[in-house]
Amino acid sequence: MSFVLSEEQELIQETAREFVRSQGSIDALRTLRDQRSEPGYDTKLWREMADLGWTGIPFPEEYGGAGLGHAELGIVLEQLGTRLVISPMLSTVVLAGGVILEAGSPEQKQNFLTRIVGGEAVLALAYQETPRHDPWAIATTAREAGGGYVLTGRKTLVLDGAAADHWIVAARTSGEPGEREGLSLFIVDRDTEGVSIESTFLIDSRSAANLSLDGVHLGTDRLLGELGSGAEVLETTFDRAMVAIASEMLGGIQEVFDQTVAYLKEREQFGVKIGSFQALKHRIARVFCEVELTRSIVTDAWRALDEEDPARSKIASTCKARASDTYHLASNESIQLHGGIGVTDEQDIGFFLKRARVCELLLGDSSYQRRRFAELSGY
Amino acid sequence: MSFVLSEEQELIQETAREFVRSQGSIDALRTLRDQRSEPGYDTKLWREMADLGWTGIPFPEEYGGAGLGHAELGIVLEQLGTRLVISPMLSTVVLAGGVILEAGSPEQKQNFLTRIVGGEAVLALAYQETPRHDPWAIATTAREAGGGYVLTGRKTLVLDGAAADHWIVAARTSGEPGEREGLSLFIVDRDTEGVSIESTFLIDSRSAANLSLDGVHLGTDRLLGELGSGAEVLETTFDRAMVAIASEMLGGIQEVFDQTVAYLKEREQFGVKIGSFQALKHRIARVFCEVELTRSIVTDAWRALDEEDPARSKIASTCKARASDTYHLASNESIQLHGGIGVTDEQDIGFFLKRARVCELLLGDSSYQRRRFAELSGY
Amino acid sequence: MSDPEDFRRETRAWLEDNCPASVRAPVADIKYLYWGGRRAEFLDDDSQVWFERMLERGWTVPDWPVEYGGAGLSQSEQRILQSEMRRLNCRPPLFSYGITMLAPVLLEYGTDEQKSRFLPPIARGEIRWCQGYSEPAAGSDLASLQCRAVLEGGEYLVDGQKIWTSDADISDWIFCLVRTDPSAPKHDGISFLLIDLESGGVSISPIPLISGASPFCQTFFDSVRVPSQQRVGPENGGWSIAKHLLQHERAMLAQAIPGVRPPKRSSLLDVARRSLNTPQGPLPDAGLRDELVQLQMDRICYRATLARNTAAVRAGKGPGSESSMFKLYVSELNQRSEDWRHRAAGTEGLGWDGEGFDPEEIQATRSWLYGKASTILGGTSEIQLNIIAKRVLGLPD
Amino acid sequence: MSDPEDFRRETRAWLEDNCPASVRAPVADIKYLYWGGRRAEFLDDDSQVWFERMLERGWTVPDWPVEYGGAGLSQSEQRILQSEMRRLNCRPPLFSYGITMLAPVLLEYGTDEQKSRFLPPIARGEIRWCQGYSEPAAGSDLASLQCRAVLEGGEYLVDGQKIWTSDADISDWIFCLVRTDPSAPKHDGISFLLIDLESGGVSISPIPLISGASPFCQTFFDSVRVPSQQRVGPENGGWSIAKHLLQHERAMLAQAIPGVRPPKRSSLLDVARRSLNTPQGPLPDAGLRDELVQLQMDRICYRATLARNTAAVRAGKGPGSESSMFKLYVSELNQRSEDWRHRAAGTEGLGWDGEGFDPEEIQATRSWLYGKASTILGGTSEIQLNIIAKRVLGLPD
Repeated sequence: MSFVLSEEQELIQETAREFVRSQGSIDALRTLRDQRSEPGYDTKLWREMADLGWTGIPFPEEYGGAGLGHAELGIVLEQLGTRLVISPMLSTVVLAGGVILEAGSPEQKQNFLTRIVGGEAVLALAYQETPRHDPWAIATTAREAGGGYVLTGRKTLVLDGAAADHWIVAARTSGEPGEREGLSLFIVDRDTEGVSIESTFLIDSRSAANLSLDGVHLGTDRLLGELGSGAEVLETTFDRAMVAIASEMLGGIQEVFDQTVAYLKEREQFGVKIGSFQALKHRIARVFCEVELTRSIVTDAWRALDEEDPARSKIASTCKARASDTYHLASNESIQLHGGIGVTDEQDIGFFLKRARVCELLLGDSSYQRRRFAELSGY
Repeated sequence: MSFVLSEEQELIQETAREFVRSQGSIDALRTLRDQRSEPGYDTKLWREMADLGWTGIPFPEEYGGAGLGHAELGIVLEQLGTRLVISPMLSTVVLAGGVILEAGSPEQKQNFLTRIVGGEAVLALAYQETPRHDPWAIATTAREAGGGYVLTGRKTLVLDGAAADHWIVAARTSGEPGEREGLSLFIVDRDTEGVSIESTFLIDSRSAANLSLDGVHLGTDRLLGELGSGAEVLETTFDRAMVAIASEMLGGIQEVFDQTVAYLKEREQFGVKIGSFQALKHRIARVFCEVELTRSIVTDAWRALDEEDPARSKIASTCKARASDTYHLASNESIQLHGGIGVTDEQDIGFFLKRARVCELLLGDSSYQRRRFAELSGY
Repeated sequence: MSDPEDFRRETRAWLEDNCPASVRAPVADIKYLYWGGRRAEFLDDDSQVWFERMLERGWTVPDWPVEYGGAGLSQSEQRILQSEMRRLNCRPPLFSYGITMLAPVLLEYGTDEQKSRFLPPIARGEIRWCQGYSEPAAGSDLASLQCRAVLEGGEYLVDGQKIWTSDADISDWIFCLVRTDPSAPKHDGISFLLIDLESGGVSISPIPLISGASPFCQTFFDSVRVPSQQRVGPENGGWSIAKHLLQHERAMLAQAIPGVRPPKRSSLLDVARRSLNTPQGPLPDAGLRDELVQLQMDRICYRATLARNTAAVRAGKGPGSESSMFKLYVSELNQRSEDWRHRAAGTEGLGWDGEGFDPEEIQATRSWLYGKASTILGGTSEIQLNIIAKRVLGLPD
Repeated sequence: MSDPEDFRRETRAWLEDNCPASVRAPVADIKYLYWGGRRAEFLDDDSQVWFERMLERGWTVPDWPVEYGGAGLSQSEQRILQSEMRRLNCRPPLFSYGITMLAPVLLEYGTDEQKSRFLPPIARGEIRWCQGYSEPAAGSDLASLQCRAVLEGGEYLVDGQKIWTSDADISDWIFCLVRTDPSAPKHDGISFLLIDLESGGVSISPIPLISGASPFCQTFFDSVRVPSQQRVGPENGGWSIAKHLLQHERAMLAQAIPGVRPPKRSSLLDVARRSLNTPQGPLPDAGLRDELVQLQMDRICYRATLARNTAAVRAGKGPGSESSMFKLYVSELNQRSEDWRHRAAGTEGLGWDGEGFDPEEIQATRSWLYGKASTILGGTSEIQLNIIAKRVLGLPD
């Protein structure tokens, strides 16, 4: 991957584009929102996505995966972003699957990755505890007891957490909230005693959960990776997930931008197309620049991850910050330039605006990313 | 003072406006720059300003002053700002005079304030030591010795420091650089042994100095105010000086803005006045809003100081931050909207741009002011 | 006319005797006031008692002539009544667009017959009115409206569509701008019609916004018959009425409505303190902290501008040009504040409805979304910038 | 044509033997290259030796025909020569607007006589050329230029004024756009003239900028006589030449000039570390820190955009629409960086000249001020935005 797609990548892109187009407009999302049926996504669609091999993109062939890179995953997510397709790709493939791929034992990989690839299991990563992303603020504890662990604590914004068959829970086996050290990861099955689920419905019409862990007993085989090494696993996974989310955002950004340009060419006021007003031209031209910069940094981040560029964490933060800011700008400018119709539910922009806000806050908004970038740069 | 000028204030404003207009364009400033004669300002003009009573505005009648308020001082400074008139008003009346008024003994006040009011002495406040405003970073020490003090250290950006008859030097009588406590103020005469002066010439064509104090012996009568109470005196003075600088800035802002609007109405390209281009209209209308907000907060800051509003420090920081940002915006937009001619020395804008930068950095730029505001607000 | 002090004393005494205690407190939203109309319901019994007592004195519309249901109060009496009501925190007994918007039009442009027919039911709260100005293709360019009214044998036949007709679904009549001469220059072919929403051919559908349900509706007219006596002002003379109304509307949007006080919300700082789990001391997120300062400073500067404007007006020297920026700046500042509040709240603000979220947070989220309309409705920010450039700065077209 | 590998070997050997060691290093500024002209001076003796040796081989303008002073190299030979010169870090022996701008015009539009007369002195560095396009009243709207040239008996009489004529005060001739038909539509009345600056009636004055002295001049023409043989292209056909030249100029502005490398400056972070007295660890000014990150992130995104563009061009799929933003974005980004650097430096950056300031800081200050021109010269940001809106986004006029 070096900015220009290979033939194979173009094929993946084309397949994803066709798939998304065949779903029609984002009315499917409107329906999901208005019906609010469990599990919060279209299981038939998810099945099709697995059949297309998307659930296996980043996983090795020995688990049924395609052994492809972050570029290929990003290409698919970008297309899904253009119509805001809801699926457990992020929760199951990118986050939970990423953690297992990074830290799982051979048995754990065999067991979970194979089922993820096959579209047979939905997994959710339960790490967040504070309203704003702050990964080391984890207070949930895992106390060693009786040849296993006892987990106690509370998790929030567990994406697809109500539908998940398994949760990966980050808990503290030592240290204090705020410390990077002392975190460990555990696999918790759905029906485990002591877990209670509060299903929540988000502004982007997606489902998440709050989990309460009240003295949950786990065997030692439920530990994922080395004891106390959770932070490194999470960091690696978060870098990848930030880029994955940014890829989805890029699709939404381009779509919102294109719709806005089209509207400027179509809408008349004062006897002329509103796109002929110079003040609006200059504003949308500024948005254009931001969209192009976003596309560049997302593509560069795919490269950086796939090449294991030593600067990949800084590039991932840059990518997430830029995508957040551009999605915010593009969706807000879109509403303003659409005028009254822009604030109606009938128009699609509101859905993009809401998704933009969720994506912005996931894994840290641009204020967080800038702080992280400065820390990674040593200043 | 409550936003609308009293008759007396209007008279002061009119006098100042006429005085500044009678100086003609800012060519006087161009001449001062190109000739670079000592003392760095026009002594005849300074004499006239004293004769008009401006050097005495904030000082009590017992020292020959007018006993007026910050509003009256601000009204004069605003007018001086419209033509960037160079004078020691800031160094002598606002900063050094302000410190003496706040902390001086009756004898010190009698001695120095009377001469300031009469236009007979120029004084400079030597407090800054670091490139960016950081008032408690003072490392200059004043050691008690032989019934007096010995000062050692280095000062930078001492406004009118090369021309001054006396310097007020802030030095540390206890504590470490960075601590608010332990600062004391001393009056140092021009020819005192151990002081060396490096005269510097700034981008705004004004003069400042670096001072080296190399074991400067002072008697106890040179202490200004209580030992160790320098920080409070400086803080009070800085609040007032921030508003005074902002008043001058307001004058410059309004002038730059008015010139830009006039140019938009006059300059033709593509067969029409460039002020008819909607993109430029919207930009200048945005600048208009900022100018109006700046005028409001400067006026409100006069009120806050004169009424000793408990929120005056926060208002002063708001005022300085807003004036800095607006001057930056207005002067940069002015250059861009003037096009090529805007970057020539022949146009006046460059002088305003340079003065804007100096004013911005004096006593803390908006980044500093925002931090201070947060601290004053307890968050 | 009675002595002002007598009037004040009597008014005060009457209000103290007659205004039920529960009505002496503001409501949280304008919708909880009593709006009247065919389907009106009172918030509670006290509101009804209060309305009926005030109605009896002509004090639902105290400055209107007695013949139309008012009390014929002079301006100074009206001000005394208002100040006495404020003193006791009395809510207005009746609030409606009929009173605030249509009545001034009727009083200025209506025939005697129209006034006698339409004003008393407004005063008595029997008919609830809504407005019909904008159309899907006529937003910022309102004068390009297309809703047609063709005069045929003493009746107009109205066809077309209106949008942003607030509360149309719970109103009885609508006052409308319609095109009566399509061949004339756009400002010269518009008339002002009063239409009963129960007429055949009218249909109304609410407009859900990105923030959820809203008071806005679309109103469709399909060959609706409207007697020509229901036209206010001359045929094709509706635009001057419209301009009058729009100015009035803008002034109203900037005013607080007596008797309404939105519930106190957490301050921006409180929101950040909660989501950053930092009950006191410096906020650990330097970016959020800096943005919060900027918002607070901007609000200080804006308030100082309002105060400067008020002082200038009081001193007979204003309003100055600064007043042209109020709508633009405050709508954008509020939008920025809402956006910051929502972002700072983090995941707390991500709930749409249902379990797991604090109702105040859900409300803040809706408010963030609803606020996106504030820079559009009542004249977009772009229109405001055009106005500043033209009227204040005098830049050429 | 010789075998490429032979040519490369021979070229390399010759360069190694003939390029003096001191010329194998970049200069700090374009002005230190050898520009030729009547008043030319060499930077040092080695530069002269190098120029004379290269001139002898026709390698001051290697791709020009031999008859005009070149070496007649093919494109591939030219590329080999360039790559071998880069390998040794050889500076170009001669650099001038005659070579980069006028010669392409003469080669395309000039008569044989014009080529024979004007090209060889350029190749030999005898005549230094400057350009004359803009006028005080013709900036963004260049085609509205007013400098008049009236044909009278085989000579043009030129009256008018040019601005931004870089280096006119040290040049010998100027190539100029002049108006030869004031009655025609503005693009159709322009001609392209070559004018000796020693002609009677020419006067030149340098333009001081807000950053101090500058290479820019104003050039005035007061009844200057110019033989009609010095018109390139047809009368009134100058606009197509102008467009050609401007595109060429924009492309050049975006390229690095071989042999020139500005001295290494302190990084933005170094500036902040110094002025905040924080040799390591977190910067204590959270506002500055946040702005620095934003600048660095913006540069990373911009570089990624350049790389994406290059990759697309290489793959035969570009340039994409992203290339339309380069000039706009990089000039603004550099301007923001310079501004930040200057502000972050605090009082260190407040010196104009003289004592008390580090020369690098004085330079940074001048650079900050000079950079204000970057969003104006070569097409203002506003013009770039118009271009994006029209050509890339296809928005209507």
